[in-house]
Amino acid sequence: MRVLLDNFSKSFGTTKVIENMTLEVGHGEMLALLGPSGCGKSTTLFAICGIHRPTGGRILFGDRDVTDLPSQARNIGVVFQSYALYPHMTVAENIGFPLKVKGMPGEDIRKEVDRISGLVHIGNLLGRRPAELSGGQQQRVALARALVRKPDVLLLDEPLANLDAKLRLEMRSEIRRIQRETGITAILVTHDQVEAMSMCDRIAIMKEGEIVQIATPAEMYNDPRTAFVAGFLGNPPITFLRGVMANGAFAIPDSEIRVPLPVSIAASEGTKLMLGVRPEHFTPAGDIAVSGKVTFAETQGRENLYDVSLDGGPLLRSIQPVRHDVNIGDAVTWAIDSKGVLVFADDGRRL
Amino acid sequence: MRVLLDNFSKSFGTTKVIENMTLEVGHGEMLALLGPSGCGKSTTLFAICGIHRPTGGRILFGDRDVTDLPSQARNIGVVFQSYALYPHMTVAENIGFPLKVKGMPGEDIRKEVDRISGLVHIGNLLGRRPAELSGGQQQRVALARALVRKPDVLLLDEPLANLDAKLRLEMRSEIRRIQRETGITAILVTHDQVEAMSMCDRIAIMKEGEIVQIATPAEMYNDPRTAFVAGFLGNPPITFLRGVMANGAFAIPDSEIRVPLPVSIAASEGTKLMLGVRPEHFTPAGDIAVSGKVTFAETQGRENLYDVSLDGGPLLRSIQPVRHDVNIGDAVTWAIDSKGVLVFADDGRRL
Amino acid sequence: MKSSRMLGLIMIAPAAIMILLFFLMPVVLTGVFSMTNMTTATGISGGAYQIAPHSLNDLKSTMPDIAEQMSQPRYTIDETGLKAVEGLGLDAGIATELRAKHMGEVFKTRREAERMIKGLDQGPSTTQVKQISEQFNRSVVNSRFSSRQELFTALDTLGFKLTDAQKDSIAEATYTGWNWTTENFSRIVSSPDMARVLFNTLLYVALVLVLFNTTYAMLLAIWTHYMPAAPATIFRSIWLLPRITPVVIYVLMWKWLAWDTGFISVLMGKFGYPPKNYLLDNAYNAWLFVILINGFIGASMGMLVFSSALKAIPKSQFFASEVDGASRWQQIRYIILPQMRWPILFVTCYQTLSLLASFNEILLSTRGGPGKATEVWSLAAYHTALNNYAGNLEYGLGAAMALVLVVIGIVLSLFYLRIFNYGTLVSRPLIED
Amino acid sequence: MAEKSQVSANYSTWPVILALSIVSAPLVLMYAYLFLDTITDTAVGSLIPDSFTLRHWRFLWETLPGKPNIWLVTLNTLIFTTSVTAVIVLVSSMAGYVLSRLNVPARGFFLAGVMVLHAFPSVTLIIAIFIVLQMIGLYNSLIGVILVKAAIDLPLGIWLMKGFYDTVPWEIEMAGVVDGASRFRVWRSLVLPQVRPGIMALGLFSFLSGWSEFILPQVLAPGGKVQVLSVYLSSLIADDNNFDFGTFKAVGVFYIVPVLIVYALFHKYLMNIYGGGSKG
Amino acid sequence: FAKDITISVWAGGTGPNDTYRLDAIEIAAQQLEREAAIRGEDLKIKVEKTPYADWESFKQALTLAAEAKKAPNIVATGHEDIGPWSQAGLIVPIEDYVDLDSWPLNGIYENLMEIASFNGVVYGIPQDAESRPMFFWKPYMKAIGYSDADLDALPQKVQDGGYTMANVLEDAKKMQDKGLVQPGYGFYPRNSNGPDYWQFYTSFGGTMEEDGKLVFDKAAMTRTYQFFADAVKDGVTKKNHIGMPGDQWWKEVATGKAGIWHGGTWHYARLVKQEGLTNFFDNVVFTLIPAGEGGKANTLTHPLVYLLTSGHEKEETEIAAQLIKIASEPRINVLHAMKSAHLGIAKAESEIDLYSSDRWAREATERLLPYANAMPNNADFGTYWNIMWKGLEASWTGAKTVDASIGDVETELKSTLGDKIVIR
Ligand SMILES: Nc1ncnc2c1ncn2[C@@H]1O[C@H](COP(=O)(O)OP(=O)(O)OP(=O)(O)O)[C@@H](O)[C@H]1O
Ligand SMILES: Nc1ncnc2c1ncn2[C@@H]1O[C@H](COP(=O)(O)OP(=O)(O)OP(=O)(O)O)[C@@H](O)[C@H]1O
Ligand SMILES: [Mg+2]
Ligand SMILES: [Mg+2]
Ligand SMILES: O=P([O-])([O-])[O-]
Repeated sequence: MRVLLDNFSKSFGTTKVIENMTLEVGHGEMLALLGPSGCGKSTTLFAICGIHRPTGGRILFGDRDVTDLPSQARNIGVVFQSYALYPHMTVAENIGFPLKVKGMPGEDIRKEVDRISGLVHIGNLLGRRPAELSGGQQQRVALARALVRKPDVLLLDEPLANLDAKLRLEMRSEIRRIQRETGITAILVTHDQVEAMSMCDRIAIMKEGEIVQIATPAEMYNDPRTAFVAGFLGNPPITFLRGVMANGAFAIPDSEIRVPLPVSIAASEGTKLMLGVRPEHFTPAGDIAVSGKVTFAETQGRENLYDVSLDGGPLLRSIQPVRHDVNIGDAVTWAIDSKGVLVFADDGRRL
Repeated sequence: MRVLLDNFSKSFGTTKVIENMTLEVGHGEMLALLGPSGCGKSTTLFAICGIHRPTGGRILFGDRDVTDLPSQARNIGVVFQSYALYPHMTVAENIGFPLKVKGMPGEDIRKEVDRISGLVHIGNLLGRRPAELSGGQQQRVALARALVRKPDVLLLDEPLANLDAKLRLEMRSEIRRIQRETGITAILVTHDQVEAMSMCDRIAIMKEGEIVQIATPAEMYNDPRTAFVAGFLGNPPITFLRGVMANGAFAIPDSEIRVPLPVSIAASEGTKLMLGVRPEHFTPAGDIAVSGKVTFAETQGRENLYDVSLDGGPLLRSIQPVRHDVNIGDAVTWAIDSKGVLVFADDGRRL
Repeated sequence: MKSSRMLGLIMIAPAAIMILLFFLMPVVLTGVFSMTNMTTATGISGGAYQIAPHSLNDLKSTMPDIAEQMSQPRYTIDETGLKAVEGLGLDAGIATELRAKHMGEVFKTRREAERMIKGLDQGPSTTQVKQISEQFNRSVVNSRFSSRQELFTALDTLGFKLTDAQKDSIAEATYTGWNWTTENFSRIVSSPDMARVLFNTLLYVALVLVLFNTTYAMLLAIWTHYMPAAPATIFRSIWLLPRITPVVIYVLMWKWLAWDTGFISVLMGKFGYPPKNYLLDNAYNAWLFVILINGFIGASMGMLVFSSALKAIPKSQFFASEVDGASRWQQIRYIILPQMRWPILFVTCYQTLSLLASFNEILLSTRGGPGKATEVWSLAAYHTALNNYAGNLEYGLGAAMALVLVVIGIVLSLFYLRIFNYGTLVSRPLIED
Repeated sequence: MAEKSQVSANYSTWPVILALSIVSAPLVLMYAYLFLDTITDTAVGSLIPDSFTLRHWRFLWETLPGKPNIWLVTLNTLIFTTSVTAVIVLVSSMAGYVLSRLNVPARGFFLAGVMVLHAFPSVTLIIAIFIVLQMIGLYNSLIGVILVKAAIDLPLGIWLMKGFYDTVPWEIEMAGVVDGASRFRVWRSLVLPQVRPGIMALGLFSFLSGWSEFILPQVLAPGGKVQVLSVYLSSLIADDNNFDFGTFKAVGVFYIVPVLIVYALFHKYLMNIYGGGSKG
Repeated sequence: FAKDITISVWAGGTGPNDTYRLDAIEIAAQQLEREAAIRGEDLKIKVEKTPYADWESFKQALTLAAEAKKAPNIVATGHEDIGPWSQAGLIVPIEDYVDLDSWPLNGIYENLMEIASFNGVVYGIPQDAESRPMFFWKPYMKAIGYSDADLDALPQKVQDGGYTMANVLEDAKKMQDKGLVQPGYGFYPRNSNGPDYWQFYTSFGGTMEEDGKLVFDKAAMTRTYQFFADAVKDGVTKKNHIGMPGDQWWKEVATGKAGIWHGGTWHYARLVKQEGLTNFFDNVVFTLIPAGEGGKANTLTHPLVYLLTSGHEKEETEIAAQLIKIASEPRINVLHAMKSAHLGIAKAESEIDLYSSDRWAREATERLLPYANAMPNNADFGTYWNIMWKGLEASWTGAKTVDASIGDVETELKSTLGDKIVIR
């Protein structure tokens, strides 16, 4: 089912949170709403599921205008950030609740619950209460509860925020698998970029109530429209160098660093620029050699992360397969991969 | 200051949590206590800081036996998982509290607070209350409070668990930097392996109240003593293949997969074995080709993660730089790097 | 000793001492009183022996002569008395004149003796008259003796020859203090009204508790929960008013509503019904109002507890259930109520005990009437034992009646505490020092 | 965060407002008339006042014959009530802490015992309390009365405070001892500030209770001559000759007002008693 | 030599009109100081006055204070407290300190002095007197056929037994039947429990105490209960009359809503001063409580008495006794009588202008006081009373039949008072 936010606005009292947002999520698509805390992600979700009423605009499910429909009539499944499991009910009762309030006979509920709990691999936990479950199990119960009523739209509000790294990894693939299998339209709210990139067909990046860019993960990663977007995606994060346009190249004043820029970048001489260099594009294998001193190093198992303070002050980050020959304080000369650099205007626009 | 747990045991009523653990942390060293939930990490820490009394054994700081000393007399700094900031005090008051209870004059406290808050970069927040701080800022306040009394030992109980991924990354390096700068002995409790590996000099991996292995991060990663340890470290996690010893090679029955094993591994023919293959050791570049079907794929920005279901059922995981030519369902033939594989006995012991 | 335990003992000491002094000891003392016939007349701290005509009434049937003799006042002008008068240091002429003119005279009352003394030439002042007449008092009527010993010594000097058995009955009859007895309990058991009163009490506690202190309080909490903050606060304040209004005023307002000149009467008058006293018209009405009056006060405590418990349920659970399709009723039924077990138990327990002990509202509204229709145990205790128009409060009986209440209270509390799963309420300290 | 105090849009609020308005109507009506009666004169059998008068409020600016000055009485009441409140809050907040956190023998028994004692109707205790007071030499002293009144309200106070302490994270205390503070210091500087809502709620409860106390000061400290408002109030209808309902009601309203003010200031803390009270 | 002495005095049930209960002692103190001065003594008496508005807390406070030996020197309380308080040793006989044969004590009505005695000992001095008449609303009496002359003669007729309780019900019924008063307003008794109800028992021939023993006269009590049951049955009295609010009762009585009612002599002050019934004598006739079957017309007085408490220095008590004596002088006592609309305690009081010029005081004293009974000073009377009242309420409201009530009362009296009460 397609979901369309048409010129949607929402304010609380005098606080305008969202103004004239238009967003379309295609049928069966999984879209991530990504953005910093307080940018309006949850607000958007709450409007879609009907807990808050928009102060302007319309919300359409397929071609049906649901703007004034109460939640109960929208047929949506929601996984809340805190799961919002009912602590006094068993897992089975939690999952069966949406069916029970529909008045479905107990026998049918049991069947449905069995089916869906199998899908999320918690069939063996049905008799427990939420307090007796681990975070990941709770999360799957919440997911099962959201799915059991065969919703038209699935909304996930930071469903993984409470999990530890390992569980997170597992749940990412699980949710995606289920969403694919059931072919449901889903919106995932998160502020974790890895989550957004790994799980979704498209990502919408929000900032202060507005959508800054909407694209596929790869597009978003490779072709960010602003420095904000570029900084938001990538782990370890991108580093920026500040400089000016000098003879068709990016130059950092008072330093020898020159990065030739593609001709497509039409900036007049002396314009202030920002050069984004992702850690994987600053390695021994690049084409523009730069020297500096290692100020920080950490092992992450199969890879090492280095912060390199360039001559002249600016910092570049590098990620490389594990090596043992570089330590903090060492002088290194590594190279920027000129094909990987992203060029931004001083105000953050991508050039 | 050296910290020594000598034959330390702890039970709660009839529940034995730790039995006869011996652990030494060297002066200025940062040690990670890593392990699954409930294994006794916090219990160990609580004993070190004197909140719990050991039921057996001794605790030594340097050469001083502190076993029966109350917390107040131990001179330790602790950063709790929830930070445990005093919500009714400002940041400055929070940090200054340990000095205040010592009876230090107000003027001196102010100086110390200024110094330490500079160290953790929160000098500009001194007037705020904890509720007005972001998670990362709160974390730094907690750290400052732990450090301000110049403790002999710094204990960190999952200090990063509440932070989002990006902040976590930043704080990791920050804590490490400060620990290095102050040269304090530190113990970090965590269940996040990346955290443990990236921050600490050595890691102790615990399981059910016992220390399974204690080693440097690289050693631990490359030379795990058990399958449990191997599975615990590594992101994405290692995958295991189950098979038997057949002609000096690892073989999966009913499949063509054969992995030659080093002669050092002395296992009789037909012994059940587990082969651990880390995702970075299953790529197009390995030496033992294996075919399978991609069952899951996700982009993580600069890398892609694939789950490959081998003919015959077992699953291998692969991590590779971004590529666009492989999709879910595709048949691939990639190769295991035989130098990277880890061989375990059926009971999990490394061979 | 561990420092935290020491600190604990010190910090709990004020509460422990206060409760010991002003709760526990009084309760124990009340238990003691209940085994006595203590009244205003017997005093609290002990008695004396007083040969008063009233106290001799009982003896008149068993030993009429002695009783008669003892209860006669007698003033005899004799040598002993005159010696004593001389010793008073008054004008010497007084004794002389008495000896000369009145030796051997006997007066039946003190007043007569004093009239004589006043008529003496010396003209003693009133104070002196009293002093002098006292010296000639040859009876023990109305004198108080602090011990049995003194009483019988005095009787001895007056020449009473008494057997031990007679002494015992005299001592018993003339003792003014209280005695040990179990009679209070047998009185309670034998009183024709007590079963009825006990039933009333249970009815009262159960109805108010179920209808108002819990159900209606819950209704208030839920209603205000579904409201925006401002009206919710207003309604909560309105329902808190009965609790903070002095009960005399509060009950008066109900009378204003229900009396024959009250609001209901006037209103019904407009429809042609003659005015009547709706409050006391019949037992059913009285019960209705008793329950309303108490219920309106009682609802506020539950309302506060339930409201804050409701507030403690994470909002997301409400959102989730709405998204799951629950109607308002289903939300209440399946999400709110099941999670209110604890607060409901607490309120039930606390309010049961409060209700058992409360009677003021009933006293001021129906006084237990009409008839004894709305008399409850604590009110009966008050009525029979602690509110005596004629000034003689029956402390012993009152204590016995209160004790019954306490026993009921203890049984119920133990029952509730069991349900509360009391053991889980006190958890082991996590800091071991 | 998403969990704002916003009501969801899925249920309309007017049905509940309407329902509650209907059941609250009698109460509102009674209070409205109570107030109206203090500033008007109304004929018997009528509901509409005939004339406005401030006669009943005279007591505010002139001392009624045979009565003490109302402001003096109010001051007395205030002093009495605040003292009682202070004692209850102090004692309960210490005892509650011990019951919640410190390792003292027989804690559980104490807690249960306190609850059970509450079943005793306090009027019936007055004689026994008198004996105890006399024994310890506090009969006929205001301090004695304040202690007695406070003791009677202690059960609720201790339970309430214990519940609040239970909600304070142990970590705060752990941090405190690790930072070198003694347990007492931890209680005073770190834990006590966390239970402020509890202290407020308890303070409010105690204030309400103390404010309405009637019999204790009269009977247990007769020499103190502490006329409190409740006594002043009931003296207005004490007997046939001195029956003045208008003034009685006006004094009643006057009596409620301070409590309402206190309530208005602190009601949000009352909403937290579940923090609280019942979880034990 | 100089002497400073503090005399404390408490009075129960003391509202703004009754302050002379305390003030009289103060006036007496001045008098005594002057007398002392003439004798050449420098006596300074400080009087500490404590009024209690209600009875309940007053009595509790006083008994406890006395137990603690902290009682005031003088208390003014109902005479019925003499029994229990003297037994408990809380009070001392005043006759030990004053000469009863001297003025003004020898001028006090003999029956009042009797009421202040117990065990043949005079414990207190009457502080005031009152009595409780039957009131008739003149216009309605006329409307049912009484002439002015009839009404003027009514008090005498009642006294002679020519007009009885049966007539009360009859006339009340007539008033109602004629529509002069609403149903239930024909006979409009006191709205609460009170000593008044004993005077009906006595008017039906009952005796409260004989030879120091309480008496329960079953027949008389049956007639008493029956009278109220009949009144309810006839519809002239409301079944739920007891417990109605006082202000309503007053307003109704003062505005002629009730036909016949009873109350205390002090009601006059309230009706005239507070309720605005200024033309009292035009509207109201008052008489003794008429005789019932088997009894005589009578009324009840419930005086307050000054008592001396125990546990003080002898000298203090002596002075306190002197003060009581002086306060009982007609000139001083009349202030209380007139301000609070009570009756005088001595014949001489009637001769004081303030008193004699007051028609009400004069007529009420003459008409009522000589025929006044009082409740006995007996520690067990309260128990008797509670049980009696319970029975009366039960038969009044119809909760029990009269016979059943009497039966229950008898049972309960036997079980609680045993042989302390004579049942006949
Ligand atoms: N009920 C409300 N009343 C007033 N302001 C609100 C309300 N709900 C949200 N806001 C404000 O709207 C803005 C957006 O909030 P929202 O919860 O949608 O953020 P978010 O993107 O979900 O953030 P987070 O990642 O922290 O969950 C915030 O500034 C928030 O303070
Ligand atoms: N006070 C206690 N009483 C009884 N058992 C306890 C107590 N504290 C901890 N335990 C038990 O001891 C074991 C170890 O607990 P501990 O808190 O040390 O685990 P942990 O390794 O810190 O786990 P996590 O990662 O979840 O924090 C657990 O099984 C726990 O249930
Ligand atoms: Mg959000
Ligand atoms: Mg832990
Ligand atoms: O109660 P009384 O005023 O009638 O004595």
